[in-house]
Amino acid sequence: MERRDFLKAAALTGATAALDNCGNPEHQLIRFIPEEDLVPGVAEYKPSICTMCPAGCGLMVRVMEGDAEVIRHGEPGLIKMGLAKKLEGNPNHPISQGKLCGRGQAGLQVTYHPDRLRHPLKRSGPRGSGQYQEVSWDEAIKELVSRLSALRSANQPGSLAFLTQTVRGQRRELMEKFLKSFGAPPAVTTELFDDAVLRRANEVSFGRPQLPTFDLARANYVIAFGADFLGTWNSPVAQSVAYGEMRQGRAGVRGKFVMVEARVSQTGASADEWIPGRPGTEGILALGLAHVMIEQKLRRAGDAGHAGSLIEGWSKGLPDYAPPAVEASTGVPAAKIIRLAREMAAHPPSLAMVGGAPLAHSNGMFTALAVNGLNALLGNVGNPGGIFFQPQPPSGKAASGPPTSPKGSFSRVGELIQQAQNGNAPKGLLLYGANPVFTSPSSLGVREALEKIPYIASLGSFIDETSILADLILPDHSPLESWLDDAPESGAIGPVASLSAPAMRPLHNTRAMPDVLLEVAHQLGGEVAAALPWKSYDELLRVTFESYNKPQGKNQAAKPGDFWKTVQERGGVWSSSETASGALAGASHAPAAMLGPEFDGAEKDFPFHFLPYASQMLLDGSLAHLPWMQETPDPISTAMWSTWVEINPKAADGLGIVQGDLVEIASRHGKVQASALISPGIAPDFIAMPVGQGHEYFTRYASGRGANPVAILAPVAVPETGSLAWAATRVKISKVGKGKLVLFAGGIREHPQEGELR
Amino acid sequence: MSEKTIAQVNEDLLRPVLRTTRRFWIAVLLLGSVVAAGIGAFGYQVWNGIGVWGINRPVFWAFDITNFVFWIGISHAGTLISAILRIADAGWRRPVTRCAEVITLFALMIGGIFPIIHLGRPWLFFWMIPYPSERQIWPQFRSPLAWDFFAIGTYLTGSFIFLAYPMIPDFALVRDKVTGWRKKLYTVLALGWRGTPRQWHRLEKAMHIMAIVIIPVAVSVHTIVSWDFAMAPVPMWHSTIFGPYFVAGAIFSGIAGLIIAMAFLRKVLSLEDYLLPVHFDNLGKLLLTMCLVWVYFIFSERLTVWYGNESAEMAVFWTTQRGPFAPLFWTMVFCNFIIPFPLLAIKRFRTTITGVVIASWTVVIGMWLERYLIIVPSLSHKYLPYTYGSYRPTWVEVTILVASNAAMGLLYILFSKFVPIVSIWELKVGSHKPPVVHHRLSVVRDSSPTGASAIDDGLLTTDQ
Amino acid sequence: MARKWGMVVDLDRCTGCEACVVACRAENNVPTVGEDQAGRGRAMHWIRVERYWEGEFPEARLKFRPVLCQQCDAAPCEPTCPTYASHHTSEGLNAQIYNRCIGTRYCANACPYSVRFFNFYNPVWDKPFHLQLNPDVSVREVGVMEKCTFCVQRIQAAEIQAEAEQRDLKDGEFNPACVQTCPPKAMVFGDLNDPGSEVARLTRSNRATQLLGELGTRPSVTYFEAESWEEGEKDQG
Amino acid sequence: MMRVLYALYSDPDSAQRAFDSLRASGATPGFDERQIAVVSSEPFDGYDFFKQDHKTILPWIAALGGLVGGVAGFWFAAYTQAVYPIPTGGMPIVPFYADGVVTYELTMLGAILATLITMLFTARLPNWKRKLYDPEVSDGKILVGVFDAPETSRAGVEKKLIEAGAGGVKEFLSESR
Repeated sequence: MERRDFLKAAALTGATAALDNCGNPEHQLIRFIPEEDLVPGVAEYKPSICTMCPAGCGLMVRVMEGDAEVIRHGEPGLIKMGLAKKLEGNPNHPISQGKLCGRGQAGLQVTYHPDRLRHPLKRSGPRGSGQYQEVSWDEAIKELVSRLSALRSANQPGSLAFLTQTVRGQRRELMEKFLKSFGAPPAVTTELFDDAVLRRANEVSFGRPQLPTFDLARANYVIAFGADFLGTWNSPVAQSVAYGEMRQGRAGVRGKFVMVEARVSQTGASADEWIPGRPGTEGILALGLAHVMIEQKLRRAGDAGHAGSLIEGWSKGLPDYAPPAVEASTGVPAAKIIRLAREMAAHPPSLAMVGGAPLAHSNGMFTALAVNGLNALLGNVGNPGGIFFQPQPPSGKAASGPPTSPKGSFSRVGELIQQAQNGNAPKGLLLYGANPVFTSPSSLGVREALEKIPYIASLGSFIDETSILADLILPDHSPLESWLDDAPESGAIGPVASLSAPAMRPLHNTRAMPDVLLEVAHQLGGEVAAALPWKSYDELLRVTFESYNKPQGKNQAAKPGDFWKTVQERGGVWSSSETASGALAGASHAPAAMLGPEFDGAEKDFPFHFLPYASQMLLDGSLAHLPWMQETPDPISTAMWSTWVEINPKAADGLGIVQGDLVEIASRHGKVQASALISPGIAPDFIAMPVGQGHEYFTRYASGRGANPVAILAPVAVPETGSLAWAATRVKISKVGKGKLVLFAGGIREHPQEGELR
Repeated sequence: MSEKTIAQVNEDLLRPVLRTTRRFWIAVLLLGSVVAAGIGAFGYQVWNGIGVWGINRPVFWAFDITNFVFWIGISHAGTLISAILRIADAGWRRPVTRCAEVITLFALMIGGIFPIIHLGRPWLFFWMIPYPSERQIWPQFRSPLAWDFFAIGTYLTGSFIFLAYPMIPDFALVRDKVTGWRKKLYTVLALGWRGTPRQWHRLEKAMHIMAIVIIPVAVSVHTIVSWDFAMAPVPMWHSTIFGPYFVAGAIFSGIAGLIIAMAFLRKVLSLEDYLLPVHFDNLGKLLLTMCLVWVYFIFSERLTVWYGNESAEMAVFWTTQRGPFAPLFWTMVFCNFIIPFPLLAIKRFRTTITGVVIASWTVVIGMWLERYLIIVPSLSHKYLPYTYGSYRPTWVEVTILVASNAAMGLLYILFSKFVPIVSIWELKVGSHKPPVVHHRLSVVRDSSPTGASAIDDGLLTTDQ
Repeated sequence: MARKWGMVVDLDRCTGCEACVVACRAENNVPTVGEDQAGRGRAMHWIRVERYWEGEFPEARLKFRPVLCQQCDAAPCEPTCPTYASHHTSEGLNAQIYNRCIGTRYCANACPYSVRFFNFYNPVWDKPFHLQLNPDVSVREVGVMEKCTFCVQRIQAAEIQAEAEQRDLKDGEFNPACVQTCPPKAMVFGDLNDPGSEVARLTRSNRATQLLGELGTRPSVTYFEAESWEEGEKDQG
Repeated sequence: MMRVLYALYSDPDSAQRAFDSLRASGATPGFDERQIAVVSSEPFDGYDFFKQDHKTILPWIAALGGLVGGVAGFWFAAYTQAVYPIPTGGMPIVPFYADGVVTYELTMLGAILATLITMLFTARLPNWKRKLYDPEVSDGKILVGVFDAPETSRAGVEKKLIEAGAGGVKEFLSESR
């Protein structure tokens, strides 16, 4: 076989060499025999799964034939292969419904990224120097195995830590099985904007530790407390599709959308009514609305069902939350509160959402529970136009389902750091796409802590602030090159289990993370090998998905082979049944009295609230390495390739700051610099900055660009979950010089007045 | 004022042609190197792409088209003025016409280059030219750029011929005065001119017709240049006043250019006896008129926009009045009116050559700014405020602008090296007393020693 | 009757998420120019989401409007091109023939919507980004103007397919990349000359408005302005 | 070869005198007015001796040239548009006003070129043959002479030329008139 290939290759080489020698390096390369038969110019569409954010949209990948430079038999050459050309929404998939956001489409650039790691690497220079040398896969895996077995034989399997990006479904399962059988603690998902608080609250309120699915399409009145549900929060594509229906999808009905936040977000921009409230008082406002509804008999407490028990004194009509009191603490006029409550009650089904900043305060749990209570009072839980909890796929109870660590990732990372500082750092660390160095406040000293760990191996595809510390790198396939499965947490009403075969062959000498784990397990032998008996990841997937093959209603179960085939063609299995929501067990648990937020920093020294927010294009910075994302203008600021600081015109005047000035934002824990952007859409006592830029090492496109607001955040946690309270920091701002804004837009007013020319 | 014999005249006016000074070589060297720098800058632009300019979206035109309009404007000095003066048979024109017409020729050449070098792919400029290509695609005759091609082509041809006609007898003169290679050269250039009545009659008739034809052509050329803007739905471009506005501006800057050139020649070629203060005085009066005409036009343009108060146009309007372009705008007003007006209106200043020349310099600068202010503010403030932009030139654009001026000087110097810069025979015509008996005019004047009237008849007397 | 392609954009659905912008870039090989060039105002987005502020805090409101080539009937860009690079197709598109373009940039000046984009330099794709290029769309070289084509390559493909199968095109059978990906379904594309098509139906609606229609450009893109929520009572007290 | 007898005069009036006396003698057998040749370094409009060959149809030819140019111009624009009509989205294929510009410019060009060609042709330019000329002309002298005056009248001619105020009479062999 090898030999035949070689001969053919040789023959072709001669031909090509003779044909074209026009200086173009590609023409000097030998041509390999195509490994797949493709019709040139004809596009093939293959289902896949979007991994750019945790929403888990279903993709259709447009694959066409093209020439790629690859390495075969250790020799570089050209090969005709199927190449992913475009990502589109999978029309059958219940979450994306044929649609896809910009971030999802930029997923294509992950596969073709010039700085993607192309082969296993072993550190050759000092740690953090980024000096690596290429090693073979056998070598690399052998090394990792020896390290792990050393841990095991030293009887410290427990000191193996695993930090990962959000991973669900069978890959998660595999990870956990691996760690469990090895004797290590479960993997820690490190997300800056983790929704642990809301998951915990939903567990408390409804017995479902997961993010809800919102049935916007059938809602007539929507009030969102800080939830950027059209932009970056929860399942944006599914929510946007539903939003479109809410607005114009139903003849004669146009749902109203009210947004409560301190800075006009991309979502807030679409609101009919935009209400700035004091930070961290959203829960109080929600209960204020509930108060009015009960008091004015717009809804009977009874309607709230068991949720009525959520809040003490519910039956007493929430006496503490009378409009004047609520106005006092939230700053929202009592009259407005009354009107909103009436409107909500008058236009069922009405729906309340909470997410983002309101939950990133010391009182986040209170806020979440309060809004849950409001939803319950509105009687929309599990009902059309309300909130649903998407059933999770049956199998793998152990680790599958929503990645609800009992605690938020922040505190878990915190623990690691604690251990490190107490001198008993983990002996080994596995990294998979997690970048805690970038997504944690610098005052936490994550990097310093990680440096104390003697051995770090990364399974990721890129070198970033965290993986630059790795001693060994075993680069993963890109998602489009891998077998994938996913169990979306929310976005659909029925259960969804997505599956995708590789859409294209690997471009580089990489290996899928699950296969690496299986190989390592195999070589480790013993319990680990026993716990992970599969030869390859797709074998595991097949076993799992065949188990879903049950008679659905009247139609019989399919033949195993056929089922496996159809699942791959459709991109997963799902049912459209809405009754799947399951019973809501609610424990009686409530915040006692009105609970306000606490902030880090005294108001007189740090007059501004600091609001970091997920960048529309770069999210928490994990997409900053994609030129398409860097050059797509932010919807609000229209900025590209850079960081900006949003500040209210009046506040700016007071400080003598004008558009484009370089300003310094200082908290008790550090300072960052970026260019000022004067924006009418932010409260005068707020400073907002997008997260995403400010990478130290993250490919040629993101490195050394902009500033990272997370760095200066106060390391305070939401007590109940230990998630980072990233909205609880106070800052001061000062002008330091002339900055540079890279904006796509010129004017900001549609009809500029004489005063505001440009 | 000295009276001169024909021999002296020949001697004076042929000197620059026959004798080459060191100053000449230095000037050619300096200007030449600047022009070379400009060509280098253009090469740099072609090699790297036009991105080396400061242009952007939405300001797709800036220095390039400003220079184009500016130079086409300058070109309106010569031919148009001299044609009008010829038709009016203003005697004082005689020493002036040729150096005026030369300006036209060279300004047109330089101006005409800019639409080519401003292209994204300059090597394909010939696609604008109507020729039967194998693609069988003709230019888009609806496009003002195609109109430009025809207008400038016609004007260039016309002004060259108009300039060349009266050069023939002077070439004959040089032919008789020189020897060696020059003899051969000028024998050819003279086309075998002898000066029989037949030849004189045809020549004068042809020049008369040309003078009549070239005036509407000149007017049409700058009108069409203005239509490059007026045809596009861009705020403050899409205006009917642009035609006359541009023509007036062109003549305005043209006369200024002519005055500067004349002052230059007067000094360098020591033509003090031929280019007299009275010429500058008269041209100064013309400049004054055009100055007022220009003020009238810019005022009515601004007034109609401001009164109409259409939002998109007002955005542009305010950028120039108070916004980012205000400094340039008011500088322009200073250069085009506030400084030159008193200099030209007050006789004491106007009759000093320096006064007129200073006024001319400010006008030339002001008119360049005017073209810039027509193009950039409008483009940077089109209808949708989201697309507002701004513009900064790069060294490449500046170099090319400077080089274009150097090119003008260089061509001018070289021309005056090969051709008598004052039309000698026309000068003589002005000199000889018309026959008493056969005189057609009612007035018969003796040559009075000085003053404007002297220019008419008695600049010099033939020795008898 | 020849087809006439048109689009309706419902601003009440548009959330300004810019999925269309990325989709267009991916479909049409629109290059990224990098920070420096973007800073000089040379970023290319065949479709862009314009955002306009209204009022001041706390009444500050924001509105989005996706703007792409309006494919005007009376297109100012067309007659200005001396080489016919910018011309009108029989199906009502303002086509740009890249290899006829000599880069006068006049069309871009004449376009009131500023939706024409110029290649100030040769586009670069750091290898292996070049593998993501769509083979159905040509890559433009330096000095050439480019613009939204309503994804003419998709139009062609669909028409050829329909012809091969000897059938008429079905309404909504295919869509430009921006329309296809738009999550809130704010855009509708189709044949305006087919009275039964959804786009034709919507264009007849009383919500229909045109962008800068007063300039007489006769655009093929129709906008539905965002609606406001009627039955809101006034705050009492 | 034609033999020319000529003299040089330094002012138009004496040239006029010479011309008149020659013309007077023209009545006597020997030669007629058309054989009298004049060459000068500047035009002397108004003098009789300068009146010869004054008539010309140059203006009419210019007008004709303009007409031809205009028609050609319009045809050029209109035909290229009409022969391969490119869709204009409802605009006219042959736009009258727009084509007017090209028509106008080519009209003018036609007139200019027609004038040039006719001028050169009728003024017999260019022509580098050896023809009646004297370099002194360029110093302001006016040449008056007679082509092929019969030997019989030679003495008379010379006398007349001298009387008119010439320094002397010269002879010149010209290839043609």
